[in-house]
Amino acid sequence: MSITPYLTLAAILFCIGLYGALSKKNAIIVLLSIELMLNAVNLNLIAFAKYGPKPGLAGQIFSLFNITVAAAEVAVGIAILINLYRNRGTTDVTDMDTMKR
Amino acid sequence: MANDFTSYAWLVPLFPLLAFLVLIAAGRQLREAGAYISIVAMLASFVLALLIFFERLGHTTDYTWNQLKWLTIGDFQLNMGFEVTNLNALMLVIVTLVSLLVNIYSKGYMHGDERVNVFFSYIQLFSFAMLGLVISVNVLELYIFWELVGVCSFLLVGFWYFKPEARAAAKKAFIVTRVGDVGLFLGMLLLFWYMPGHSLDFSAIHNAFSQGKIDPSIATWIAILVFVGAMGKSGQFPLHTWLPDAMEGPTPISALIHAATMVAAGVYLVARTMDIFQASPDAMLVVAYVGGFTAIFAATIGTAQNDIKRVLAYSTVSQLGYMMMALGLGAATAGIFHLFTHAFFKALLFLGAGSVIHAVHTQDIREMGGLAGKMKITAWTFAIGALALSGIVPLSGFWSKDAILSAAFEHNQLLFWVGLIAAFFTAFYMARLFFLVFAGKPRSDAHAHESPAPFTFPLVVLAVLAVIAGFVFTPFNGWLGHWLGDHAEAETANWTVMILSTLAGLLGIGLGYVMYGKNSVSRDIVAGNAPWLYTLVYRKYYIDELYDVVFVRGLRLIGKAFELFDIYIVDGIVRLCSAAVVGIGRLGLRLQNGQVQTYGLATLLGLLILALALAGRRFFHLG
Amino acid sequence: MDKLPLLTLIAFTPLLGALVLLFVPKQQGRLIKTIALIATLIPLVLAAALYAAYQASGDPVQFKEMYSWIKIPLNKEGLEQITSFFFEFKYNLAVDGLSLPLVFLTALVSAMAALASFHIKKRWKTFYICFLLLETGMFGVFMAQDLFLFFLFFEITLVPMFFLVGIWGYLDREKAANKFLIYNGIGSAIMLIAFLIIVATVGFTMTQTNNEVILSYSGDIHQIAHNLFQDPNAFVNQAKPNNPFFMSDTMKWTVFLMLLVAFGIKLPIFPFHTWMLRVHTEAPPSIVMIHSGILLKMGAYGLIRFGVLFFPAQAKEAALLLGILGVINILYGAALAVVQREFKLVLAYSSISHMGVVLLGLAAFNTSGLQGAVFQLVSHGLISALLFLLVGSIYERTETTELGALGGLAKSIPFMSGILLIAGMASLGLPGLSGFIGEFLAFVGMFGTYKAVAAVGALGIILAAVYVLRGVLSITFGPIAAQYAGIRDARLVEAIPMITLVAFILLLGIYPSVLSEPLQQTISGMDQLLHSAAGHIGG
Amino acid sequence: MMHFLEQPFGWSNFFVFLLLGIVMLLIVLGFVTYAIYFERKVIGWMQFRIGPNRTGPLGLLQSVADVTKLLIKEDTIPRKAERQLFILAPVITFIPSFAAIAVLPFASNLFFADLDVGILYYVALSGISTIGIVLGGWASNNKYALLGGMRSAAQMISYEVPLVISVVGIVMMTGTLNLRLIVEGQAGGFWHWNFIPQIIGFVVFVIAGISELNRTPFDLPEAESELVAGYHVEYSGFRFAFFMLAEYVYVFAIASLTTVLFLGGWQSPLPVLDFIPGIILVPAQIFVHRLFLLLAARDAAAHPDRPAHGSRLAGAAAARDRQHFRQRDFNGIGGWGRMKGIMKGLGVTFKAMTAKKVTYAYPDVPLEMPDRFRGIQHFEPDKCIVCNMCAKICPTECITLTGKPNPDPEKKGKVIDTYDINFEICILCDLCTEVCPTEAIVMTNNFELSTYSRDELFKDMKWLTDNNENVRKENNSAAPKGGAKANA
Amino acid sequence: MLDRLIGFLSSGENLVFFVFSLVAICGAIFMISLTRVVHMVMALALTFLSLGGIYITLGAEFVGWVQVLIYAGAITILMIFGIMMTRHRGEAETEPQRPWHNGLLLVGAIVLFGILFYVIQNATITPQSAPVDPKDNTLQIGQLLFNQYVIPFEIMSVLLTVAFIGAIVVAKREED
Repeated sequence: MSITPYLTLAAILFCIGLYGALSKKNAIIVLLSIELMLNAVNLNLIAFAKYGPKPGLAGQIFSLFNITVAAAEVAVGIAILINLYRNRGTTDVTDMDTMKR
Repeated sequence: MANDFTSYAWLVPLFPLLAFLVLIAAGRQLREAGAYISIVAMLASFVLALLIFFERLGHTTDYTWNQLKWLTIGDFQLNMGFEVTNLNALMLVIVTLVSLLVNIYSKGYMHGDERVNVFFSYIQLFSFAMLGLVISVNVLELYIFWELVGVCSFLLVGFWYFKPEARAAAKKAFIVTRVGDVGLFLGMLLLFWYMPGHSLDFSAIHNAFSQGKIDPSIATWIAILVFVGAMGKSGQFPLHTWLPDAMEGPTPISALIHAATMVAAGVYLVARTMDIFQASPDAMLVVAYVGGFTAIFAATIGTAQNDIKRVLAYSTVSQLGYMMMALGLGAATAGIFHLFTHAFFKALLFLGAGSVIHAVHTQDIREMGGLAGKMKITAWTFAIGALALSGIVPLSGFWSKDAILSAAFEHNQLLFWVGLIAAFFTAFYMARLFFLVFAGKPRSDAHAHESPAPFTFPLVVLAVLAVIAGFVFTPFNGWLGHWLGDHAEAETANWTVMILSTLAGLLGIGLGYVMYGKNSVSRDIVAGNAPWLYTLVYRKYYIDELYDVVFVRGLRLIGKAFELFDIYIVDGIVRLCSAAVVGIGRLGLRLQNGQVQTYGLATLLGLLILALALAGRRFFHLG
Repeated sequence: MDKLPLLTLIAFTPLLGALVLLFVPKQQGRLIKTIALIATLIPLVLAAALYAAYQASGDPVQFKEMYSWIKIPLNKEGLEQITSFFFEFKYNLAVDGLSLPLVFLTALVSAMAALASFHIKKRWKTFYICFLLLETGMFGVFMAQDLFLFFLFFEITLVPMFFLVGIWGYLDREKAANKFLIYNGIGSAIMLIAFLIIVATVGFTMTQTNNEVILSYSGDIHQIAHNLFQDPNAFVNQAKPNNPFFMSDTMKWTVFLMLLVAFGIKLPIFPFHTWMLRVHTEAPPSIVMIHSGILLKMGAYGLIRFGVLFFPAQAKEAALLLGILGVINILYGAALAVVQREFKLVLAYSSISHMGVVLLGLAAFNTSGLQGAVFQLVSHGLISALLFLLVGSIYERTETTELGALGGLAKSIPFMSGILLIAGMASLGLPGLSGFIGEFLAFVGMFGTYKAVAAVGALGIILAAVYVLRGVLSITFGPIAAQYAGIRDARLVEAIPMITLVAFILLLGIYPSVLSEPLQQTISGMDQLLHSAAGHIGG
Repeated sequence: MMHFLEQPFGWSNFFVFLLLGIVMLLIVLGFVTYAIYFERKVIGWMQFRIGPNRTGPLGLLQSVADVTKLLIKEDTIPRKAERQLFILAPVITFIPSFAAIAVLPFASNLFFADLDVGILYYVALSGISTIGIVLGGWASNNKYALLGGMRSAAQMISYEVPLVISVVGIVMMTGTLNLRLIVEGQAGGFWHWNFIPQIIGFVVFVIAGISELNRTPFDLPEAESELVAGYHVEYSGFRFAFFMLAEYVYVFAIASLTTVLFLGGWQSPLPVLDFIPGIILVPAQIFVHRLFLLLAARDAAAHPDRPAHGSRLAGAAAARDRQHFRQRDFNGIGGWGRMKGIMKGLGVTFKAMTAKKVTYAYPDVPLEMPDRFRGIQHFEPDKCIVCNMCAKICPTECITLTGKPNPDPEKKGKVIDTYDINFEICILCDLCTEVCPTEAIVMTNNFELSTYSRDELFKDMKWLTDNNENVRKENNSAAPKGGAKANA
Repeated sequence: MLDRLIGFLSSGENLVFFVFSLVAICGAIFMISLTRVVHMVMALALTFLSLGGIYITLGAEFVGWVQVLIYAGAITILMIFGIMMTRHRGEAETEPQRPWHNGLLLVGAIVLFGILFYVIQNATITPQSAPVDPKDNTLQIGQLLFNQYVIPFEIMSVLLTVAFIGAIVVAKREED
C-alpha cells in the first residue's frame, strides 16, 4: 500500500481546513479548521513514518510533538477568544478588524 | 561740386529724426512751439532735397555710401549706408514737399487737440522713415524703414485711440501691411541666398539681374514676393482693405500717408527693383493685371461711397492700380510720372476735403451741399484737383494718365480698355463728389465758413503744382524719362489715346453733372432698377466680410481648437498619469480592510501564483 | 584684470548678498530691498566689465578658472599599469562667445527684476534670499564648463524658483509650483543620466608622465569635446567590442535624444510646455521676468552647448525634426496666443512661439542660424522681461490682466502704454528693435537649409503681429473703463528698469554687431565643428 | 482467547468474537443490575433501613423492574431540544464505556484485546464519554441540564488527570501499558500486588475513580437540591437507562481496572490458593472492592455543604460533621484534623450498619401507632346501651344510631339496632369513645380510609364491628365508668 | 479506474483505510457545511476519531490513541466549552455575505489541492529500508522520546506549562 492515498487524504483535509479557516465567520470554527489542518499535517507525518524514504519512528515522535503544540494552541486560542468575547461581545471574525487603516 | 550736397543726403532724414526726438522728450512743455519745430525741420530737409535734386539734374551716375558695418554673419559682412539716384532724388523732393505742406496744414487742423505734439512727433518719425526708405542702399535697410513706415501709419491712424473704430482700423492697417511685409521678407531671404556673395545692395541686384546671373524661376519667385510686399503697402487688390479703413486717422495723415507718400512706397519699390521684374516676364504680367484690375475694381466702389474721405481713398487705390499697371507694362517712367503728379493733386483733394470736414464737422457727403459759395478757395482748389484727377487736358493728371494709357495701348489692348473705363469711372465719381459737396443748396444747417490761412495756403500751392507738374514728362518733352535713365520708351504722341481719354473724362464729368449737378437724371438709376448691384458695390463687394470670416474667424477657430487640444490632450495626459497612480494606490488600499481572512486569502493566492510560476517553468520555457 | 577671479565674483556676489540679508531683521523692508538691489547691481557692473574685457579675436574661451574640487579614487583592480585612477569633480568656470551675452543678460534682467520686485507685499526677506540664490544658480549655469557643475547650478535654480512661485504667486500657486518642480525634476533627471553616460564613456583624461600613468574621469566639456572629435583612428574611436571609451552610434543617438527631451522640457518644446503656462500665469510678474527671461534660455543654451556641440552628426540628422518642432512651436504658440483672454497667457504662448524661432535657428546648422538663435535668446530675454515688468505694474494698479476688463489705459498711464507698445513692437519683430535681428538671422539661416520649413515658419511673423496687437491694443487703446481712470503712471522705481530695457532693445536693434562681434569666434568654431562632423551644408 | 486473536481475521473468527461480545454484554448487564440493587441495599442499611425488598424475594428483582419500567416508559424529547444531539448523546456516552471493557483481562487467557497500550486505550475512551454527557446537557435545552453536564464534564476531566498519573507508577514498575502483563507482574502472594508498593497511587486511583464516576462524595452533578438530576434531567425512558447503564458500566470498569492494576487481577492472594481459577477471584475481588468503594465513598468525606444522598440520619451526622468541618476549615487547621472527622463519621456509619433497621413492611405489617393514636372506630354492639351520648357529643353529627328493645325479654333497656358513622365528615376527634360509658365504641390504629367513591364512606354497624384489628389498648385512662366491665 | 478501485479495496487494510478516510472527509465536509456550531464540533470529533483509526492502521498505535485521547477527548470538549462560554446570536451562518471572498477562496483551495495532488501523484517515494515492525510501538517510542528527542520533549513540557498558565491568566474573569 503506497503512500499516495494517505497524502491525498491529508491534502484533501488540509484544503478543507484551509477553506474553513479563511471563510468561516465564527472564531471557534476557525480554530477548529486550523485543528483540522494540523491533523492533516499529522497524518502526513505518520504516513511518511511508515512508507517514507526512511521509515522510522521519527515521524511518530514528531506527530506527538505536533499534537502537544496543537493542544497548547487550542487552549490559548479559546482563552483569547473568551477574553475577546467578554470585551467585544462578539465572536464574529469579521468584526475583529481593528487593524484596519 | 558734383556731389557735395548729395554726400549730405543722409541729413535729409536726420532732421525729422531730431525733431521727433525733441518733440518726444519735451512734448508736453512745448505746447505751441512743437508745430513750428516740426515745420522748420521739414523745411530744412525740403531745401536740402531741392538742392540735391538740382545738383542731380545734370548727371545720372548714382552716389552710394555703405561703410556702416552693421552685422557680421560668419564670413559675410552686412553694411548699411545711403544711396542717391535720380529716382531717389525725385522721391526725396516729393516726400519732403508734401510732408512740409501737411505739417503747415495740420498746425491749423489739429489746433484744438491736447496731444498735438505727439501728433507732430509721429509725423516727423514718419517722414524720417519715408526718407530713410527712399535713400536706403540695400533691400534689408529698405525693409527696416519699410516696417518703420508701417508702424508710423499704425500710430497715426490710431492717433485718436479712444475711438474703437480707430483702434480696429490701426490694427487692421498694420496686420494687412504686415502680411505684405512677410512677402517682401521672404523675397529678401531668397535674394540673400541666391545673390552672389549674399549682397543685398541695389547696385549688386541691378548688375546680377541685368546680366541674368539668377535663373528665371528664382527671379520670378523673388519678383512675385517683392510685388506681394508692394501690394501690401500700396493697397493693391487682395490687400487693399486696410486703406479705406485707415481714413479713421486725422485728414492730414490721410493726405500725407494714404495719398502721397507711403502708398507710393510700393510703387517706388517695384520701380527700384525693376531689374528683378524685367528678369521675369510673367511677373511683369502679374503686376500689370493686378494693377489693372485694382484700378477698375476700386473705381467702381468709389462711385457708391457716401463718405468723402472713403471716395478719395478708393480713388487712390484705383490710381495706384494705374501705376502698378504701368510698371507691369514696362513703362517705369510713366508709372513714376503718374506717382509724381498723383501725389500733388491727391494731397490737394484730401486737404480740401479736410477743410470741408473742418467746416461742416461731418464726413458724409449727403449732408453737405452748396459750399462753393461759402468756401471760395477750397472749392476752386478742389475743382482743379478733381479735374486733374479726371485727366482733363492741361492738367498734370491728363499727361500722366495718357502716358500710362499709351503704354497700355502699345503693349496690351485689354489693359488699355480697362484703363479707359476706369478713367471714365474716376471722372464720374469725382464729378459726383464735387457737385454733391459744393453745388446745389446746403443740406445741413452748419454755417460753413472758409478755413483760415494755414488751410488755404497749402491748397493753393498744391493746386499750382497740380497744374504745372504735368509738363515734366509729356509726349512732346520726355525729359523725365531720360533723367531717370530709362530710355527704353520712345516718346511718340499717340493722339488716339489722348482723344479717347479726354472723351472718357468729359463723358464722366457730364454724367456726374447731369445726375448730381442739375439732378435732371434721378440719382438712383442704378440703385432703383438694380438694387443688388448698388448694395454690392456699396458694400465693397463684401471683401471685408470675406476676409473677416476666412481669416479672423478662421484663425480664432484654429486657436480655439488648439486650445482645447492643449488643455484636454497635452494637459490631459499629464493629469491622466497622476490619476493612474492615485487609482492604483486606492486599489491597494481596499485590500487593507483589517480582516485577517482577507490577508490569509491574499497570502494563499500569492503562494499559488508563486508555485505555479515555479512549477510552470518546466512546462512552458519563458525566458 | 585677468588675475581677478571675475567669474566667481559675478556668480557668487548674489549669494553673498543673500548671506548678508540673513542678518537683516525681517521688518525693515526698505533696507532689505536696497541690499538686494546692490547685490544684483554689482554683478551687472562686473558683467559689463566682463563684456568689455572679452577679446573678440583669439581663443573664444576666456576668463578660465579651474580648481580641482573633489577627487574620488576608483578601484584599480584589473588596471595594473595605471598608477592613479580617480574621478575628479572640477570647479571649472569660463566664458565664451555663446555664454557671455547670456551672462550679461542674466545680470541685467535680474537687476531689473530686483527693481520690479519692490511691489512684493509679503515676506521680503525670504523672497530676496530665494531671488539672489536663483540668480547665483543662473550665473553658474552659463559659466559652468563642467557637466556636473552645470547640473549642480541647474538644480540650484529649481529650488528657489519653486518657493518663489509657490509662496508669492497668485491663486493656485501651489499647483503651478508643484507642476513646475515635477516637470523640471524629470527633465533634470534625464539630463543627469545623459551626462553620466557621456562622462562614463568619453569623459576621461589619460596623462602619461615618465613613470606614472594617470587616468581620471571628469565632466570637463573641453576634454569631452576633445575626446569626441579627436582623430578618428585614435584608440578611443575604435569600435572594438568592449572598448569602454567608445560611444557607439546608437548610444550617441540615445544620449542626444535624452538631452533633447531634457532641454526640451526646459525650453518648452511643444508637448512639454503645459507647466510653463501655469508658471507664467501664477508666478509673481517679477519672477516671471526672470523665468521667461533667463530660465527658458538655459534650456536653449544647454541644447546648443551639449546637444549640438557634442553630437553634431546626430544633430545634423535630426535637423529636420528640430526644424519641424520649431515650426510647431511657432505656429501652435501663436495660434493659441490669439485666442487667450488673459494677457499673461498671451505672453506665455508668445514665449513658446519665440522659442520656436530659436529652435528654427538652431536647426539651420549654419553660422547665421546659430547666430540668429543666440540673438533671439538675448532679445527675447530682454523683451519678455520688459513685457512682464509692464504686466506687473499694470496688475499692481488694476488688479487684473484680463483683456476684456482692461482698455484705454493710454489715457491714464501714457508712459507705460508707450513702453508697452514699444515692447509689443519689439516682440512682433519690428526692424530697428532687437526682436527683428534674431528672427531675421534665424530665418535667413533656416532658408539656407530647409526653404519650405522657413516659409511656413514665416507665417508665425504674421500671427505674432495679430496676437501682440490684439493684446497690446485691447489694453492701451479703446475707451477707458471708469475704475481705471484714476490710476497713477509709472513711478521712478518702475520707470528705470523699463527705460534701461528699452534702451538695450533699441541698442541691439539698431547696432547688432555689439553682440555679434564676440559671437563670431565661437560661432565660427561651432561652424567648423558642424561642417567637419556633418559634411558640408548647402548654401 | 489468545489463540483467537492470532488467527487471521475471517468471517468465522468474526462471529466468535461477536458471540463473546454478546456474552460479555450480558455479564456486564447482569453485574450492572445487581450492582444497582446491591448499592441501594447498602445505602439503605446505612440509613437504618433495609433497602428494596418488595420486588421479588428480598427485592432482588428491584433493578430488573426498574429497567423494564424504563424500557416501557415513553421516552419524551423536549420540543425545543436539539433532536439529533439529544438522541446521539446517550449513545456517545454508552459506547466508549462498553468498549473500555475490552481491554480488561479476567483470566490469564480470558480477555478481549491484548493491546500494548491498554491503559491509554481505557483513558482515551473514557474521555469520549465525557463528550456524550456534555452534549446531553447541552442538547436538552435546559439550563440546569447544561450546568449539570458542564459540571460533570469538568469534574470527570479534572479527575482523569490524577487517575492517569497514579497509573504511571505501575506502568513504570511493570514497564508496559499492557494490562495482561501488569497482572502477570503481580503473581505470587498478595504482597506482590501492586497496591503495596504503589499505596499512594492506589489511594489516588481510588479517589479519582470515585470522582470519575460522580459517586457520592463527588456526585455534585446530581446534587438534587440544585440541579435536580444533573445532565439527564430531561431524559426519560430508555435513553435514561442508557445513561445509567453507562455509569454503572464505568463502575464495573473502574472496579475491575483497580483489581487488575493494584489487586493482582486474577492472581490469588496466597500462593496456596493459586489453584482457584483466576476467573472466580476476579469477581470476588471486584465485589470486595465494590463494597469498600461504596463504604468509603458514602461516608469518607460527607460532602461539606449538603446532606448525603437521601439519608437523613447520615445527614444529621454529616450536618454535625459539617459544622465541625466548617469551623475547622474556617480556622484553617485542615490536614489531620479533617482526617479525624472522617474516621468518626466512618464509625457512625458502621454503628448504623449494625443497628436495627427502622424499615417496616407497612402494607403487610401494620404500623404500630403511638398509644393514644386516634384511628377508625371499632364498635361492639353488645356493649352498647343505646344511651345516644356519642351521637349527641359528635361535633360534626356524623353518628346516627337506632335502638330496638332488647330481644331478650328479661333484660331491660334497648339493644342497638343500626349504628352508622359518616366518615366523610368524621374528624376522628375521639370524643365519642371518651363519652361512651361502656366503651362500646373504641378507636383502632387503622387509618386507611381511601375509597373510590363517596358513599362507601358511610360505614354500617357490621363494618365497624369487623374492624377489630389493632384495637387501641390505652383507650382512656379513667376506669370504666358506670357498671360496664373493663374489656378483657 | 473502477478496477483499480476494486483492487484497492480488496485487501482488508485498504478497506479499513477507505472507510476511515471516507468518514474523515465527510466529517470535514460536514464541519464546513453545517450551520449549527455544536453539530460542526461533533462532525470534527468524528473526523478526529477516524484519523486516530487511520494512525492505528499505519502502525502508530500509541499516537493513534493519544490522538483520540487529546483531540477527540480534550480539544473537542474545550471547543464545546468555548461554544457554551460565548453566546451565539444568529445560529445560522449567513453565508453569501462575502461572495467574492469565498468564491476566490474556493478557487484557491481547489488549485492548491490540484498542485498538491499533482505533486503527490508524480512523486515516487521508495522506502530505502525495511518498514519498522509495529510490535510494542509504545516501548520504542518511549525509548526514542527519552534518548534522542529528550530536548524537544523538555521544551514541550515548558511549552505546555506556559500555555496553560497563559490560558488561565487570559481567560480569568477579573471580578476580584
